Amino acid sequence: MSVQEINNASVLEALAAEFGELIINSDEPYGFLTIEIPAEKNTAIIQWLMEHPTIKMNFLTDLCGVHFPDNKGKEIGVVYHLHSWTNNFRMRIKCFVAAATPEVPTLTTLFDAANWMERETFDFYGIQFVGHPDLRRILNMDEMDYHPLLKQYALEDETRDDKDDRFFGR
Amino acid sequence: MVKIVDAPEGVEGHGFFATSLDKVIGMARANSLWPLPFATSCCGIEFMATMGSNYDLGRFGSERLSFSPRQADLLMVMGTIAKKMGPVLKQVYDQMAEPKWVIAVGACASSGGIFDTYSVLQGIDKIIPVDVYVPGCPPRPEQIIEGVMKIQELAKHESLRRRNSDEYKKMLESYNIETI
Amino acid sequence: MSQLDTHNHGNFVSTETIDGEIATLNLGPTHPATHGVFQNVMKVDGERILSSEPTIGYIHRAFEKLAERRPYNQITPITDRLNYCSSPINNMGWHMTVEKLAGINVPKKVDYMRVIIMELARIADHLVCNSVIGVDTGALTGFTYVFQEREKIYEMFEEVCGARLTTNIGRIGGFEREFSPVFFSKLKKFLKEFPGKYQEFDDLLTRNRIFMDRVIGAGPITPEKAIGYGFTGPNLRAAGVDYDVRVMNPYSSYEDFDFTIPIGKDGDTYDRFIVRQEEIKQSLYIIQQALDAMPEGLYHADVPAFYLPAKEEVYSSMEALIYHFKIVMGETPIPAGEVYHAVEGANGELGYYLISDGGRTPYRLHFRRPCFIYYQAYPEMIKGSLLSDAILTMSSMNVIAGELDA
Amino acid sequence: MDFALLLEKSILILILTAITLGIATYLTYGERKVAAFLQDRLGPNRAGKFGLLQPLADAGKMFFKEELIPKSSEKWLFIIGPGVAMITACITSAVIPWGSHLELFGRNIELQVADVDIGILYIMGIVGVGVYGIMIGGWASNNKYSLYGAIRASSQMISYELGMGLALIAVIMMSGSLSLREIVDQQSGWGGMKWNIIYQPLGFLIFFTCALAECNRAPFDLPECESELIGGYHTEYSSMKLGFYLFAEYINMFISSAVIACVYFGGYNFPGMHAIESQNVLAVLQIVAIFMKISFFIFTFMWIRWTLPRFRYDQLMHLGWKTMIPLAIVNMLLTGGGLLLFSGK
Repeated sequence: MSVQEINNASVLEALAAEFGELIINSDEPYGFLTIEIPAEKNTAIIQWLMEHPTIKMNFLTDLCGVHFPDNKGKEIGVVYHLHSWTNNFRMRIKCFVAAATPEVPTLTTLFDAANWMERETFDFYGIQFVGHPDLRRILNMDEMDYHPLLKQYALEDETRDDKDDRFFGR
Repeated sequence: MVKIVDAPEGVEGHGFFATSLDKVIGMARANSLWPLPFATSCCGIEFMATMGSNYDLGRFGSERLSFSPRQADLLMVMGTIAKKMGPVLKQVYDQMAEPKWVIAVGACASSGGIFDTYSVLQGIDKIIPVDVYVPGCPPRPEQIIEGVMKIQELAKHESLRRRNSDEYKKMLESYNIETI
Repeated sequence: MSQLDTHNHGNFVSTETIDGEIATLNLGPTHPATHGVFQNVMKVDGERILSSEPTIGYIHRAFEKLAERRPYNQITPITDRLNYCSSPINNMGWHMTVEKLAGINVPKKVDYMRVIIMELARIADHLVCNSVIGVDTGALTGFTYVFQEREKIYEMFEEVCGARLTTNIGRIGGFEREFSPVFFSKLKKFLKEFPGKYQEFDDLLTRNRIFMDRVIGAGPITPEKAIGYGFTGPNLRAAGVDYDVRVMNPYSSYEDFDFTIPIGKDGDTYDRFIVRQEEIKQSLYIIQQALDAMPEGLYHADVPAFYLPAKEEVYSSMEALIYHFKIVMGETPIPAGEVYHAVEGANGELGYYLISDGGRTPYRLHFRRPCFIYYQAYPEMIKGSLLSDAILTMSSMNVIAGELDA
Repeated sequence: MDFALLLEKSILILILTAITLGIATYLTYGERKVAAFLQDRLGPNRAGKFGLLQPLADAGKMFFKEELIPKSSEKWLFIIGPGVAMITACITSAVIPWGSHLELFGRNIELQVADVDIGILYIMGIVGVGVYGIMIGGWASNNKYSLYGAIRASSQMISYELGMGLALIAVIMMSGSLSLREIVDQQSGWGGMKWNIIYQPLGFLIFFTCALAECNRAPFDLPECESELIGGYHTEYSSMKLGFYLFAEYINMFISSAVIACVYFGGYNFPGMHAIESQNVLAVLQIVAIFMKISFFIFTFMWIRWTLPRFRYDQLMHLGWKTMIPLAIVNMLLTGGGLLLFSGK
């Protein structure tokens, strides 16, 4: 399917025509096209967007994790920001997985840049990127036994003994 | 006005001047502190400004940076030390030759600063002994220079035997630093 | 790791190889050339690098977790410490992100004021990077020349906000006060004198035969690779791709200004150096334009719920007191929603991805840190080059530890 | 053995050693001040007036600094390294003529420790040994960075010694003697202005460049190379052993300047020297003259160091083998041709 003019509606239309039910929902917060897709299809959809003759999402701007503990069955999410330089068109793609099995296919096959971004996301949220060549912690110490950005973990340094927590509700 | 080092106290007479070795060497050390800049973040940039022409740490005889810890007298820890970095810092301290002094430049090195987080060491004095703390986030170059001058005062008045004393060894042992 | 090396791995020849000609060299975290803290474990054959394995995270400070605990106004100081060589850009990027989320429209004057400050910060950042390339080639003198000029930029920042390096400049909705006449006189003096002074540095290095021999061809990257690795900013432009957020997605009225995007050809260290040199000149040009066309008006948006009222009003008016209290306590009415805003940081596209649930703090704030993303190309860029080239490549990529490790 | 001669030479050696050490000490101060001057700074100014006590402070500190000998190092070689560097640096000055002679106590006191016939060869030989100090020290440290420094130092020294020697051969062809005093005396013509630089500008450039490389001075400071190798060969050295290495570098600089002054710039000859009748006054003025020349070259050394970036290792080798040596050979041929044409030797 060819797309004449690139805007939120036309891209969404093209996606819906190609993938149909796989586009779980879509939104345009502040004019920024955002779609949600199933985690296991992310590589396929992003590859299609990348290789599409007119959409050409050639640049992976950002990749990060996000945690919604109350969203049962879809606690952990991965958010991709893509950018098409030829059309100057940005879009956001989200996929959610359950906290018990946080497995998402890797994007390293499409973008070299995804390598460290995925490692960082793994480090922070414990998301297993299936097929990642070298999924290790990147920022934290290798000895660390939890994924610190998950909402249930405290921000503060636990070893500090000079603070009186009583007055701060900590 | 430039402050010039005064002659140490001593016995003066016709054609001779006697003073104790301690004082002379103390003054020599004070005026020849070669820093090892352990610059990790923002304070490191202010340190670069301190080395620059406008502030010129070289006036104090400290412009010769020695990146090899063997040759350094003054470990300047500038910036946040994460827990991952802690062992590295300790080893660098360990490798320095006595006498050695440590400045914790900036809030992060002194106490963890605003980064009261799981990954940041809450002050380098948890792992190595610190002589002078410089507050600020980051401190201005003038403050860094004042920190160095405080170290000069310490160096000037330190006894030659201090580093062999039992108290000193005990202090190092309390940080789990091996003494010879 | 140099200094740390000797205790543990004293033997020069790695045991893994049979012919014993390949050594493992540990560069960092406290090696002088790493300038911040990252470690590179390199396999070297003589001085030629066969492979390298970077380790980062030595000053990981948990910015993103920290941001989830702080009210919006209090996040500005955290952004200072991302790329601390050009803090104002980070500050204003953050302010613009929140303004986008809260739907605040700032007056044109604020845009122009921001442009002046941001371009000054860009100059300051590029000055550090380029002078440090000089230092790493062994020419220390240029560094001291450049830092004298940088001090002048610091003085201007001090005039605006009182701080030198980690500026915490401006507020959500504008600036806390009008630029003072002293600032303008300093800025005008700077615009007049800086090109001449900078020429001294330029003369010292740019066409220096030894310098050119050292940096031409060191650490090259092709445009395709660079885009794949997520390069942005001067490093990408050095590879010949004219991507610039200021032009692609103009923010803060950048569309009003006339400037060219300098690009390189080979993506090597010399191109990166030259692109930065040229960007400094373009920034000066932008500042001049902003200064000449500075619109009349208020220096902040009229949004009492976000913008801290003047102290005199707090003492005399009820509403101001309430707003002051609410803002200081972090009770600003932020709508729920998610927003991505990117600015052209000194190192490339600096993005803020903010998810708000309407609470007093962001639900999630992710920084797109250009250094972090492009530094992963480093092993590939230095593969097969000499040790000296690797060090120059590192300094010319301008990897700032604060931004790298967040 | 003439006792007076022995005494005379001993005193000369003592004075010379003292002066060499003193100069090397104050060269560190000079370097810092020159650097400060070039960089718009003040430089050391707290230790004593104008910071004049700075070198003493450095020395005092170094003497009382802890000696560290890494466990993994080769202990004896580690200790010998700086000693070799220091000794070779100190003994080079023996053949340099500082002036013609003094007439004291009815004796002619030569202002040179030893006027050996092969003065230049002696210098080249000792300089060749000098590299062992660096090599041994770098290897014995058992640190990769030190080893890199040592390897770089040795290959650099070997390459540039060739260029240096070939450049000198042209001078020797002209003078027909290897004795430094002979070479200096031959330059006393034209009222003290018949300096070899007039005949050997190319040779001088080659020699000067090679001297920079031999002293490990920027732009050839690859063995130390702070931004790559931390301290290079002396990374593991602390206290006075490091002091020896740094000292040796400055002494070498002083001696190289002296050799350049002697070989190309007329040594102690100065314009108008023939008009002075009193031999003692002449000798003193000659000493002043040669030291002025030396100071100028030392300043040039420092000037270059604080101006130019350094080479890369392979570029250094290219420069040495592909530029310096061929140029030196061309220079030699030109000199030979010139000698054939003009002096008919």
